[in-house]
Amino acid sequence: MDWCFASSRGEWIASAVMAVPSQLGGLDATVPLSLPGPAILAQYLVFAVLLGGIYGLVALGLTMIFGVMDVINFAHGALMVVAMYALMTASRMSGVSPFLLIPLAIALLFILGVGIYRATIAPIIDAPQENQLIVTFGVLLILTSIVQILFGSDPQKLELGLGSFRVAGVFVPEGQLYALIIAVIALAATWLFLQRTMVGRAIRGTADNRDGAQYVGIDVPRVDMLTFGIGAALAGLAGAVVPLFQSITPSLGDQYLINAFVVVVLGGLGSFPGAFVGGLVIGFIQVFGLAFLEGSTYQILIFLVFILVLLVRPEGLLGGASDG
Amino acid sequence: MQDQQTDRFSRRDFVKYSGVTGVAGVLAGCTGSGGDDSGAGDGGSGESGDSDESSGSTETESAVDEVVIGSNHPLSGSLANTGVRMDQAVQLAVMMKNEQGGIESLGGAQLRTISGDNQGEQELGGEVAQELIDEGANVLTGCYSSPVTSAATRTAEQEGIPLVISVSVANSILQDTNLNYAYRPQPSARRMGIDHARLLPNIVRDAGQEIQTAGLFYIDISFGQSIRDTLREELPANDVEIVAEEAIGFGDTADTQVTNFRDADPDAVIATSYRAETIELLNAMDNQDYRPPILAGCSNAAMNDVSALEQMGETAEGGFGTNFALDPTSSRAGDVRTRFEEEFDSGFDANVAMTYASTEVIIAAIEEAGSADPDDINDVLGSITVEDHIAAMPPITFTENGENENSLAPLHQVQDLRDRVVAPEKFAETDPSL
Amino acid sequence: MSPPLLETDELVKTFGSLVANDGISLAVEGGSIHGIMGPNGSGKSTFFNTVTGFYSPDGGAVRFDGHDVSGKSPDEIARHGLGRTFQIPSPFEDLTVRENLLAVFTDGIRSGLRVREQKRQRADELLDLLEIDHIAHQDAGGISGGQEKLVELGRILMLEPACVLLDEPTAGVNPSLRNRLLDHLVTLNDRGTTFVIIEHDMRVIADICDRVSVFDQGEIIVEDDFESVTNDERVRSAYLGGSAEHDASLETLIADPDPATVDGSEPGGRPSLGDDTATPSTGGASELNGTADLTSDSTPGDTGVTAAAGETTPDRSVIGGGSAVTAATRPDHTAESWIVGENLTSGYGSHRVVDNVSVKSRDGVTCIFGPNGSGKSTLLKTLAGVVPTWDGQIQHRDTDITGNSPADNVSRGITMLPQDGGIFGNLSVRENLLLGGYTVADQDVRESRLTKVIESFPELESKLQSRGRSLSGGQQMMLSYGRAMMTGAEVYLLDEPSSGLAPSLIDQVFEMTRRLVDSGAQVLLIEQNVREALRVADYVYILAQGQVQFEGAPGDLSDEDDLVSVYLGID
Amino acid sequence: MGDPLRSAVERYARFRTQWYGLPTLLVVVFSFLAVLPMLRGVSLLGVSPLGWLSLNSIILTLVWATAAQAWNIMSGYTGQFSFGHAAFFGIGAYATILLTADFGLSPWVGMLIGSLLAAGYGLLIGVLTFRYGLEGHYFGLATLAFAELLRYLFNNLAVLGGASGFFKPLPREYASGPGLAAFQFATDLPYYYVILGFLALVSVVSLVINRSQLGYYLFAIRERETAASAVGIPTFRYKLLGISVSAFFTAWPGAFWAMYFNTIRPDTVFDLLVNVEILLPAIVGGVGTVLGPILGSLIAIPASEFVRQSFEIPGVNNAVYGIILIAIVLYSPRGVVSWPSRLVELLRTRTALLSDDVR
Repeated sequence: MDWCFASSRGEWIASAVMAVPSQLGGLDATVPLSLPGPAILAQYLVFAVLLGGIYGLVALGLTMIFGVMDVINFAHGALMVVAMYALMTASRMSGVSPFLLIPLAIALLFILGVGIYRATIAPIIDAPQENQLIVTFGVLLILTSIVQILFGSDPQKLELGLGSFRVAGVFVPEGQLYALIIAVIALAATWLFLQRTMVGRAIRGTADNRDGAQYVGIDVPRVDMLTFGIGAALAGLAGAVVPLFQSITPSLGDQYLINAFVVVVLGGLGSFPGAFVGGLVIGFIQVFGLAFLEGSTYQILIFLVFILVLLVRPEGLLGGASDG
Repeated sequence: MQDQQTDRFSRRDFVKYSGVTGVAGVLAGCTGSGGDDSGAGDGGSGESGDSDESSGSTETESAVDEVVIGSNHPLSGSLANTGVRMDQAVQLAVMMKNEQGGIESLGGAQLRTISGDNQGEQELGGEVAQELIDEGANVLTGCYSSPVTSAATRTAEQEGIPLVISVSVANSILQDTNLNYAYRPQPSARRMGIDHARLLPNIVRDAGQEIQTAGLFYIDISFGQSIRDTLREELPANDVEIVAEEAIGFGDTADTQVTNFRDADPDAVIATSYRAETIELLNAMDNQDYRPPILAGCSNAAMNDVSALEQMGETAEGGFGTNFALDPTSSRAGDVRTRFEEEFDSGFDANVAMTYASTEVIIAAIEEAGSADPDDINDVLGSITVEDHIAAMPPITFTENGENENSLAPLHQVQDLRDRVVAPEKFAETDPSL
Repeated sequence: MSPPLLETDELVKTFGSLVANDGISLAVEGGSIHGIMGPNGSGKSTFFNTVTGFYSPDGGAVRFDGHDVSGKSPDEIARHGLGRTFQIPSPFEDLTVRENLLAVFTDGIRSGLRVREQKRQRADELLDLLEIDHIAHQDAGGISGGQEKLVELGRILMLEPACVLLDEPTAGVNPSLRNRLLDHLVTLNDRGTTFVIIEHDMRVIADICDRVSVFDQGEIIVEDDFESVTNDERVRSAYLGGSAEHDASLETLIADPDPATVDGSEPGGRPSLGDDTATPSTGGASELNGTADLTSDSTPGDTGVTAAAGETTPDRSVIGGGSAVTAATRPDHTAESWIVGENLTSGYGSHRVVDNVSVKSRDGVTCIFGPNGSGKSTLLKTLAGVVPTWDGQIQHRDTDITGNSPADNVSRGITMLPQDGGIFGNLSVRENLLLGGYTVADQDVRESRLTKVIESFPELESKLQSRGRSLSGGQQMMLSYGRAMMTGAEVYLLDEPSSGLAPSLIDQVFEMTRRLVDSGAQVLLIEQNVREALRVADYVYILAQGQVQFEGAPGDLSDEDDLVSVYLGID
Repeated sequence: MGDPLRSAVERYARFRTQWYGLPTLLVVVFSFLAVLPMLRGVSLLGVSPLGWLSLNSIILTLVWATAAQAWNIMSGYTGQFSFGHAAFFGIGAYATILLTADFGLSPWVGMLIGSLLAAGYGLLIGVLTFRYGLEGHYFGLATLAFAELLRYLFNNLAVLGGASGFFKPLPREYASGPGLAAFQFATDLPYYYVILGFLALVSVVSLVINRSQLGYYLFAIRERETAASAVGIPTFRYKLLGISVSAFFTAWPGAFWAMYFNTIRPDTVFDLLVNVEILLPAIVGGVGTVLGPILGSLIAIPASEFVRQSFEIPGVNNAVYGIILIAIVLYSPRGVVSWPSRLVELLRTRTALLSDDVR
């Protein structure tokens, strides 16, 4: 797409929709808008990056399934929740550090993902998209209910005794930092897997050209199954790092899910680096929106940006870089 | 307790699977309500009840042997953790009354609880109320989440069954409506804000400390916003300026909000949120090595809940909270708390205490009415004064619109990771430490 | 003389670097039937799409009935009275045939809820006229391909258009239905409707067209009446393949092996590429070396072929050399057939596309010819397992593989090259090639094959890290060949590998095909470039309407006119 | 044994193809719905088979049936899958209650204005998304974003009630008392018939569109948009019409919701799940059909209710509901309305097999 064209259209929409937040600003009378000091700004920046990284990690599995199979996995958040509670329970029962149990959560979720694929997605992979959406929604209901019944809805916290680092007056919470590091490692590992292994290439090939894939002998249904499994495993990884910095509830997955949708579309369907770019965009909007806008107004901004990107660049910020 | 539950479910299952509407329960309800308007909303119950004569006749004869309280709480869904304990509070109050010999004025009639799960869904508020009424509830209590409570009041009003709200803070449930069958012993959101804005500055200033500025931390839903709105009015009226307002959504962390507080540096941070968000707030404060001179919660159940306090740890120590609470000066209240913790092995927090107190109001009304007839009970509720209850508030008595005239949200302080009432003096169990 | 009804002026349409329409100026007289011919990929359909507003032109203008309609939306243009049909029929499947006609936007913006009586009458008339009234109440999703064409024609006629552009209206239509359809067109034309028709079937053009334009590579190369056009050699070259000498008879093409280049490679055993365990240095590899030899043996003229399109003389010797290899094996038709399809029937949805066809692969190249829509691609896809077999049996080396998945078949050594090449556009060339060896478990085998494929296609070597879609059309075709070779198949099913390629590249395609044969594989090849294909063909099937019309050695098609008549449908 | 069944089914199949087939079925369904509240009390041999259905739950069934019916006009007929109809539902609810509470307008007027506002918002969404050629998942996600946008807008604007939303005003504040004019009733039964009336109206609209010139245009767009524009249908304009009409009627059940329950909030009427609840009956019943949304709702919601009442463990009902949902979508992707025709197929093939055996 011609960029000039896109951006001029974008400006037009931007000017049309920006009328709304400026009115909101008018109501924002209680908190005067003054720029805080550099230390505070740096603090915001750190939080934005940390939050963005985690959002990126949360979106990885979703974008993978979306990109390869063209399925919107509504159960993504619920899969995260399963991993959170699995990790918590395993850690409490065994007394082993939760960091060491993360692979366990990933493996469990991979198996769960493969099971879900075989039971629900495989039979209707060629059906209309809305049917797949409803089916994953059904899975969401089932998983969330089971977790709720087993663990109750009390918020639970993993007692890790993690604190924070202080660097030049800026606090870096350990939990989030580790989560971010794990996220980056996960990104790198998944990226390497997809780039450097035959299976990874097969997955990318299938995402690129499902027809072409079968002509070179790629068993497409098998790749789908694997993709769903890996997508679920990535949800598991994301879920497993959340208890490092946050108290968990069975409904926590829903909160992450909506953000993950936004991130996936912002970054571009199926694009891994895009997921992190999208995550960072949302992280920045959320942190700075909370800092300078009233209430949860920043959410409005997130959805405006989301709609804007959908309209002028539906392939996402990093997706489908065209050569034209 | 366990037996009772099994019994309850098995009877209900029979209802479900056989398809017989209401069976015995309906008849109990019919007789109880004098049969005047119970048929209005439900064409089926009468006929099917008639067809089941054996159970019907026994129930009719023994109607005064038993009074049924319907407990309508979220037993599943995201509010279930509190909802289940609130339901247990109702059961405990009933259990203890029965142990003392039942309703005296009815010749020792036993009380029975039937429970319904509204899942915290507005659609189910009225539905579950109706089911409970159909199953024979003579009086109702519930429902925690305000839209659910609101839906339940409608059904209660239609069916002419009194509803004594256990916990539900939204002002408008009673204040914007014209209900004849709904009562709320607990302070409304507005009442809590007013009490908090008055009691907190007073106690701080009495101790010779300053409180000129405050930052509000609230969950950005109805509950948080309505307390925020009251505090916006009432804090300045008590010479406290609001210098920061920070919202939090479900499932968010509170890092940015705490940075904002650090930046604004208020004398007090007042949190109005659920347990998870309050834990996030204190966690973020720990992470940023920040603790406001005064930390307070307004209508914040986390500040009254032992397990939550333990999760929050030292940062919570010394924090203040305004919420309905157990009367620390009453030894009976202490007994109830101990009994509850033994019986159900879970925390007796403010919501649970308030539910217990509401059930006490119901029991007192039944006792005073000497009748299981909902209208009789309702008449009594309109004029009752309940002095003997476990909540830290003066005698409960209702105004025209069903609000408790003397509702009070006392101020308590976290000391040794337990919540202790420190104001007003009448209920104070200990002195504040500042 | 009245101005033309439809006129394009230097119309240009590009897709990225591909110029699909390069300044097309065409005038269609009102009341005429104008034919458009041209090989696949010559820009005919793009022209239709640009004229009717589905693509916005990158230059030039379209005038219709005195108005400039360039840049208008398709529905506006349709309402102006310029209708069109699609090459692939697109009925509204969930509507009945009659409802398909009623869904046409006839009443302008005023059209409300009620379907007007006039409109119903017109629909019924058209159903009658086109003789599809008996299926009026069937869902359009369940009718035959020919009926779909009629429905689509009827649908557009509902608009009472002044001019209709028909995109291959008779492709895939059985002869009796086709004749009826043509009769209808003539009748309608007599009543005043102007038609522009894209058609491969020369008989259609001959029978009904007043004027014919021939497209090649996005340009009009000839425009005249049918007689003159068919006698124009440029048309023959464009149509049957550009590299053949004008006066070379088929006999010379087929039976003129040049023994000089026969280098002794003997196809027959399973080729080394298909043998996962074979090490590159063993005897099996010599066949591949044979390929390499052939490349190295080739005279400087060889590069000339690649570079200079249409230069006929140097080109022939090489192609001749290629066919010589296969020609040496030609008499031996008793050799084993590795893949055998017996009485195959298959299709899509309720459409029967392949109807009781039996084919076999043979040593060398087995060509499948046939007009568009005759079921060639579907037949190959059925053999490959991509399209499920409804009836009949497929065997590979005496093993029943009916119902196998495409992946199973690739593992067995049966590889298909889809028409578009099927490459992975977002993956690098190297990755494309590596994925070709996906079914090869041993990494060493895969790597050594990769080396050989790159040797065979030196042009790809510098592009190994580029994305597949950044390659030129010819390079993409090389890539898909290379990728197919990576599977190490012994049977290759090639679906029009030359389609959409510039003539200069078509030679390469045949060279690549020949290399596959040289490596010992059996090849089933679908081709539009009949002349070219016949040079490499060892056996020929001709398909029409989903059935085999002819099968035999290419020598049996000794006369070009015979071939043309069967292939192009001139009686 | 198969024969009488088969001939009955065949007769039904023939009946369905007649022009009066669908209207007749609709009349049957609505007659059933009209007496449903009474049927709940009918007992056979001491057992009342529908006794477990509460009035409240069948009211909700019809609320979602109406919303699904309206959703279907756009997503089912023009094929543009919306995942954000909660926006229109919420606008209907808010306009009705806000105009009544703050301006003393009749709720009916409020509902009408709300419907127009919803249609306007639908038009805005349509103009933006269709102009930019969004389709499939992208269109669905865009509509979701437009709905979520409203949720947070209402949540953050005090003039729109903030997170606390609005309380239904008392009937005497704007009317003479409860009754049809006030859109408020003392008991539930009148509410039932009001929402039944809404459903009937929207169904008639849907049926009329389904059978009309307009319907053909919409279906043509759904089936193949390029071909539709090739036969002159201004697809952009008709997609806009589809979304506006659909939005207009989706506001009705929203308005009803507001007047039936006491209170509305952003997180009750704009909730993510509302989007699902709106489209679910149509998917269960059969997308793009007039009967589908009604039948789907009549199955999905009472099933959920039955499950809720039948299980002892709180919360299990959601899991079971999820299983039912998956089962229906997996085994009947064209919805419940396709069951009779599938039965026909089944019987035909069975008979064919049988006769083969005989031979």
